[in-house]
Amino acid sequence: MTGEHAKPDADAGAETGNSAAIAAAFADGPAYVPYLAVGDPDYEASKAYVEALDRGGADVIELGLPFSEPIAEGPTIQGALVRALDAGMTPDRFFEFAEGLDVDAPLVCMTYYNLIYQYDEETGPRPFVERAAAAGIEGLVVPDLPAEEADPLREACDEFGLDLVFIVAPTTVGERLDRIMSRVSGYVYVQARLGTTGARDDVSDQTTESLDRLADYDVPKAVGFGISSGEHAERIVAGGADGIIVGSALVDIVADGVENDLSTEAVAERLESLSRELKEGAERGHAARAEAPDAS
Amino acid sequence: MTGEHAKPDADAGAETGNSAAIAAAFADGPAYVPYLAVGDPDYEASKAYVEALDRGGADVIELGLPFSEPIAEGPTIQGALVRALDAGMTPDRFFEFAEGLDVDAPLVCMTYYNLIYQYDEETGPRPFVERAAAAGIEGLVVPDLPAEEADPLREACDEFGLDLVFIVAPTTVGERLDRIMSRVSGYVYVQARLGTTGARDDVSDQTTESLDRLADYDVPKAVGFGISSGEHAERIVAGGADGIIVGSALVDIVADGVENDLSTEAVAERLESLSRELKEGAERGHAARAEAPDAS
Amino acid sequence: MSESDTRTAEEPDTAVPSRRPGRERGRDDGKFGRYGGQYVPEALMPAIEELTDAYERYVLNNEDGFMDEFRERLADFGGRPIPLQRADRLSERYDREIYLKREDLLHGGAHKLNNALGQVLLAKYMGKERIIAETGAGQHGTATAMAAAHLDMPCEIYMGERDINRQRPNVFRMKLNGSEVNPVTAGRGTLKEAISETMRDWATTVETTHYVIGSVVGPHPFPVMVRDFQAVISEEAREQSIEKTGGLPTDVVACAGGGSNTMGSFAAFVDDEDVALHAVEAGGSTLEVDEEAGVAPNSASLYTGAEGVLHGARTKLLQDSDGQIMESHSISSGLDYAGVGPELAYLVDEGRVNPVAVDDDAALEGFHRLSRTEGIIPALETAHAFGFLEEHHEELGERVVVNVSGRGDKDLDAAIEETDKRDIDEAPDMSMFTGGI
Amino acid sequence: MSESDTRTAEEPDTAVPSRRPGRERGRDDGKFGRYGGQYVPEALMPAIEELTDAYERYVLNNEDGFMDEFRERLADFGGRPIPLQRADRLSERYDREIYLKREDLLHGGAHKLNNALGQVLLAKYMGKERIIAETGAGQHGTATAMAAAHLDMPCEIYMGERDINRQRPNVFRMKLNGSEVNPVTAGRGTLKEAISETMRDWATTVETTHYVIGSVVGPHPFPVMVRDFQAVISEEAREQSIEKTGGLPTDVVACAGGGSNTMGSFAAFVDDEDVALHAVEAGGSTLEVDEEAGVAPNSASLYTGAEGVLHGARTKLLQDSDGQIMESHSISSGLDYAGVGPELAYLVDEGRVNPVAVDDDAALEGFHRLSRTEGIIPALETAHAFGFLEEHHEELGERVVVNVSGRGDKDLDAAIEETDKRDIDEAPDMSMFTGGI
Ligand SMILES: Cc1ncc(COP(=O)(O)O)c(C=O)c1O
Ligand SMILES: Cc1ncc(COP(=O)(O)O)c(C=O)c1O
Repeated sequence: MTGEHAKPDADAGAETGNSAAIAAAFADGPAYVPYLAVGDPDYEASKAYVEALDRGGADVIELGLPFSEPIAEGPTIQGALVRALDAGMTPDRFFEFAEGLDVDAPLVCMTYYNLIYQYDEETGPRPFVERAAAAGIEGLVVPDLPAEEADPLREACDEFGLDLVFIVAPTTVGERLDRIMSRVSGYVYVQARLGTTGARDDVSDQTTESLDRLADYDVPKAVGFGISSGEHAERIVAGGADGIIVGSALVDIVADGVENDLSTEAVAERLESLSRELKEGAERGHAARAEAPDAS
Repeated sequence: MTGEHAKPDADAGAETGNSAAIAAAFADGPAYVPYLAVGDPDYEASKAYVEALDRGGADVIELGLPFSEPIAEGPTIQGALVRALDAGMTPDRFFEFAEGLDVDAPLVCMTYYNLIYQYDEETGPRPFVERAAAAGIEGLVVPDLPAEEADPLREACDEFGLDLVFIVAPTTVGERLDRIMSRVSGYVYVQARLGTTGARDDVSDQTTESLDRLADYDVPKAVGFGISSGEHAERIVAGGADGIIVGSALVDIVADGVENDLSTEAVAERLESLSRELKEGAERGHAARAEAPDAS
Repeated sequence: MSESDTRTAEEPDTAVPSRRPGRERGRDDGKFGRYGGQYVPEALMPAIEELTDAYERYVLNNEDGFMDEFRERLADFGGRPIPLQRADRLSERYDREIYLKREDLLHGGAHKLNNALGQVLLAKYMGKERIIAETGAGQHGTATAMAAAHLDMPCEIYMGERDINRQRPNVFRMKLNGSEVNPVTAGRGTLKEAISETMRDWATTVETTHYVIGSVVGPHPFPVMVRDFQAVISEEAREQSIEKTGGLPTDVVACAGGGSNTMGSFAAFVDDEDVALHAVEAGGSTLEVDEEAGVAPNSASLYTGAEGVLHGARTKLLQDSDGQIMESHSISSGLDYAGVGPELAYLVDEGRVNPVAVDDDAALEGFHRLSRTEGIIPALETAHAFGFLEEHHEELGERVVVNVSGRGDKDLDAAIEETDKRDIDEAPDMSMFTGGI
Repeated sequence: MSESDTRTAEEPDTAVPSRRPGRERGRDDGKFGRYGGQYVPEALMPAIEELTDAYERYVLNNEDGFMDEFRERLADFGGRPIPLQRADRLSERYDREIYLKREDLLHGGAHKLNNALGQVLLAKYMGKERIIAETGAGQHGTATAMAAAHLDMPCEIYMGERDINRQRPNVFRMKLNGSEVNPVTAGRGTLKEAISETMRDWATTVETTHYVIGSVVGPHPFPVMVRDFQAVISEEAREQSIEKTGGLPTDVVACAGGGSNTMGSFAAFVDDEDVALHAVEAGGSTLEVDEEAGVAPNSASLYTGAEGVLHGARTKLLQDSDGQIMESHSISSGLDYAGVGPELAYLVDEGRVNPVAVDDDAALEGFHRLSRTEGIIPALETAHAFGFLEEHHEELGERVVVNVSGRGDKDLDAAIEETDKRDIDEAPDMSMFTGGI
């Protein structure tokens, strides 16, 4: 392994990963990290939607590469992945998609391990990572890959300069937490609550506890699962998060567009506008935290 | 027991039962014994049919009192019994029917033991036999009553002067045959072949063997099961039978009348004519036997 | 011969088996007090005599190791021994120990195979080449078809045409096992007619054919023979009760149609006078009868029937005052028979067996209760025994054995249809099943 | 301490059990060579760790007498031991000894209860208050619902909406046993989606809920735990074979869907190197795949699949070249799964297990053959093993054990539909059943 992964008690602000762009995204102020399933509901519209996120202020964009058995997703994102698959999305098309995007934010690919593992004749994660790097992807999130099984992928990411983001659940403590945090880079995905993805509008106690538990690890903490409004984002960042990850609330807009047969432009506009709201919320939260006397 | 029942080696021609009329029916020449289900297809028509049998030359008439589970009958007679039951035939109506008949031939009631057993509040066969005697019935045939279970009925028959006819199958031999023949009176019903009732047109070897086996018992031997034509009757009597019992072939005519909606008169005429044919056949057979040098 | 003296001295302690007259009853003459006998057409008597002889030789005297082979096949093919299971939740509910004799686990899903396998094997020992049987709901038919396939015997099953249409899965199972299914169109096309029709076939084919009757009914030796084959239920249960609980049960409960599972469940306990025996009949919709139509809307022949002669035996029957057999009715087609085994009629008259009737509603509730609380879906026949338990448990002793005579997979359609008509607490939400599966 | 010296001297002879590494495989780390592992969302890891701990304590170390209670309940509620039956007519047909391990006689009608009962009991020992499970054809769902009713545990079963419509009798059985059945509308509404959905439920409810997975699949410790619960099949069969025949079988044959009856049938024989082990997969209509449509018209993941990660484990899968899981197909819905247990994948790579595929036609013929010649109507899953026997018996040794993993009552409709499409020698005349039962 060549990357310098998150270590407790490392100097705050030190580079925690391979991607300078991702590090930069978290460096100045809170990061807004939106997620969309690529190819939902089709290639062209999806491109417009992702670009709208960028215009709306995305600091990092998570691109979902659809897998047929997305065991970590709630019904909303599941539905998006099925739409994308039905519209013909494949790993190769995904990389083309990434290459063709006109966005500023660094891209992170979120997918399941089997697609990474199977990408080439030569099984193992390396070919996928190589291709991802070539397509301009700067990081990976793999929800079904536990730290224990991640070393081959970690190595490939280090070789090609990608970050490997891990998810930390409210129940992740002790040794397991160390094991994960010794392998994470770029940012850690803090799961706001137990369960799968899906938009909700309260802030969970579990989030605060998770952030407390992670305080000593030198890596940006992005909180996700269920964030749906600017206010919501504000409270989470005020609570100590370095960024917010938003998926289902955005996917809901895409789904609504499909259901009501809205124009690509109309949907893109709504995505951009919710993005702006979320980003501003996060910034308000950050400001509040800076003012608070006990902020670290 | 007061009757003198069939005994091997008793004097030929001695009285074998309680009914003088039945004895007489077999005394001069072969007896033609037709069977019909009483009440088939209804009370009035049935009456006309039975009287037609009488006109056709019946020496004894077997009247079937329908039981709901006629386990010894083939489909033809079963069908007749169901028709009669559906038209409301009961033991009491049966006795009325017998009382109202205008016939010369003595009447034998053929039914199943449960109807005999259940006839009155006081269970046991006596009340039924008493009522039968009052209605002019001179004998009973009970296909599901084996000799071993017959003593109470035998006693009642003796008390009221009825004959009790037993069926002997091709497979009835040795001790069983003795047991039956020590209880039979009137005539013995020689089952022409294995199986249940139903019209067929060949003569079975089993018949000849049965008649041989019975030769030493001093009781008229009436052969039944499957006799359907004059020629058939002739052969059976020529083979040594003292009488022929004909059921299904006659019931077929009734069934045909029902199916084709024929008039009671037309059906009665056919019954009378078949009866005549059967009776004449039997007489030809008898004559042939008298001429044959080895006839007993 | 001085040695034999020594042996004799020891014998009284060990060699004299406790006399069990209840187990012997009827074996010699087919009579149970006033009941039993052989009321069959003369043409069947030789077959009945041949069978009686074979029964004595093979079943009673284990000639040629018949009983050994029977028991071995019951074990290997049938799955015996069958457990006696403590029903934890019912025990709690009724505040006494409830044990279940799990005949539902026997191959085919009911106790019926004990008898069918015994008779088909006997037919083989007798040199018969063909098997016939009647069936109503199809349980005895499927058991016989299985046994016949297992023992490579051609088999024909008589079944009323109406029953064929109501029980198509069982018809299919019999055919899968290679049996012919002969529709009986005579009469009303149900079990009674099928029995009569099978007897007719037998009367023409006695030399080559054995008739496998489906319960402890019919002429001698069927009632004793079927009881002896089914007695394995209570032989096992008695031993298992002693082993598991240190003693005999206070009560044994079994449903009664023809009475084969009933007699099977009672046989080994008949001489244990402290063990109460409860025969649960189908009370149908009501115990009243419609004399006019010749219909009893129940099949409680022990409880309400009168003495009479049916299908070869004197026993208790449902009949009208003329002696015509009534059409019986029950929610469970396997209990839907107008007669009952003659030995049960006798034991009821003697006061040894307690006859009880449980109506359709209570049986259906029992069906749902056992399914939901114990994870065992019983046959609707069996469910009557659980209806009894619910209604009468307070009158029972502290340790009750209930025979689970069969499983309910065959009854799912009927359960849906009947549950739909009622409002049953323990039933699941039925909305998606209305109109059948 | 001089006594201990004496004891030590005797120990080598008696106290060292023969090492059976095959039985231990995977217990410590969930790895079978390259296969196995725990590829699950982080949120599930604590549950998986808790379960691993419980597995070690209760299953491996019999803490609180867990295994004793499990075995007792399997005996009393499930009906174990289950016979190993000599199949006389098949033995003659194939000119070798054919023995049948009769899991079809287990309560519920398939081997599935061994696992379901073990896991529901384990959940109780772990203090869980709720059970969830996925089901495809409904066999695992019904087994779990039965076990949950028996042990008084609230239970919810996830089932694809399409499967619900195809398997209504099983849905009804689950509901009769008091379980909720949750329709899964996501994706294509079949088993794969139901598994994913159950994992999602578990991810939100880990603290109170145990997920009873239905085969030797999923993340560690499921594959070893389910194998250990199902191993009772081969533990019994091995003993019974020695007892009945004086030796081990030459071959053991079992069908493979997820592989739980397969591993259960093989476990005790894995270290007996002379016993050949045959895992029979569903060859469907053809072994070719339609890459374009993402459909494999078979479910032969051992025979044709490639390494990949599905539902928490690395194993052999049916997938397209991108790694998307294919829709699998089989005449038997219980074999219709795109993955297989990781231990089987390992044993196949090692050459210890012989993977074979039997197509729909041969399986259906096997279904009819066993029904007709042995009086046992097998599940369509099981029928694949008999298709293998017909096609490959000449390559087998002199004593073959075939696991009859389940009975076919659940498959009557499918058997009619599929038989209608074909011309099968051993099938009965189907004319009256065309169009279903
Ligand atoms: C499960 C079950 N129990 C009971 C019966 C009633 O028969 P018997 O009284 O002879 O045991 C039947 C008959 O089909 C049955 O299937
Ligand atoms: C009878 C039967 N056999 C086999 C299987 C396949 O499952 P497994 O391979 O896990 O034993 C099933 C699954 O439902 C089944 O019902």
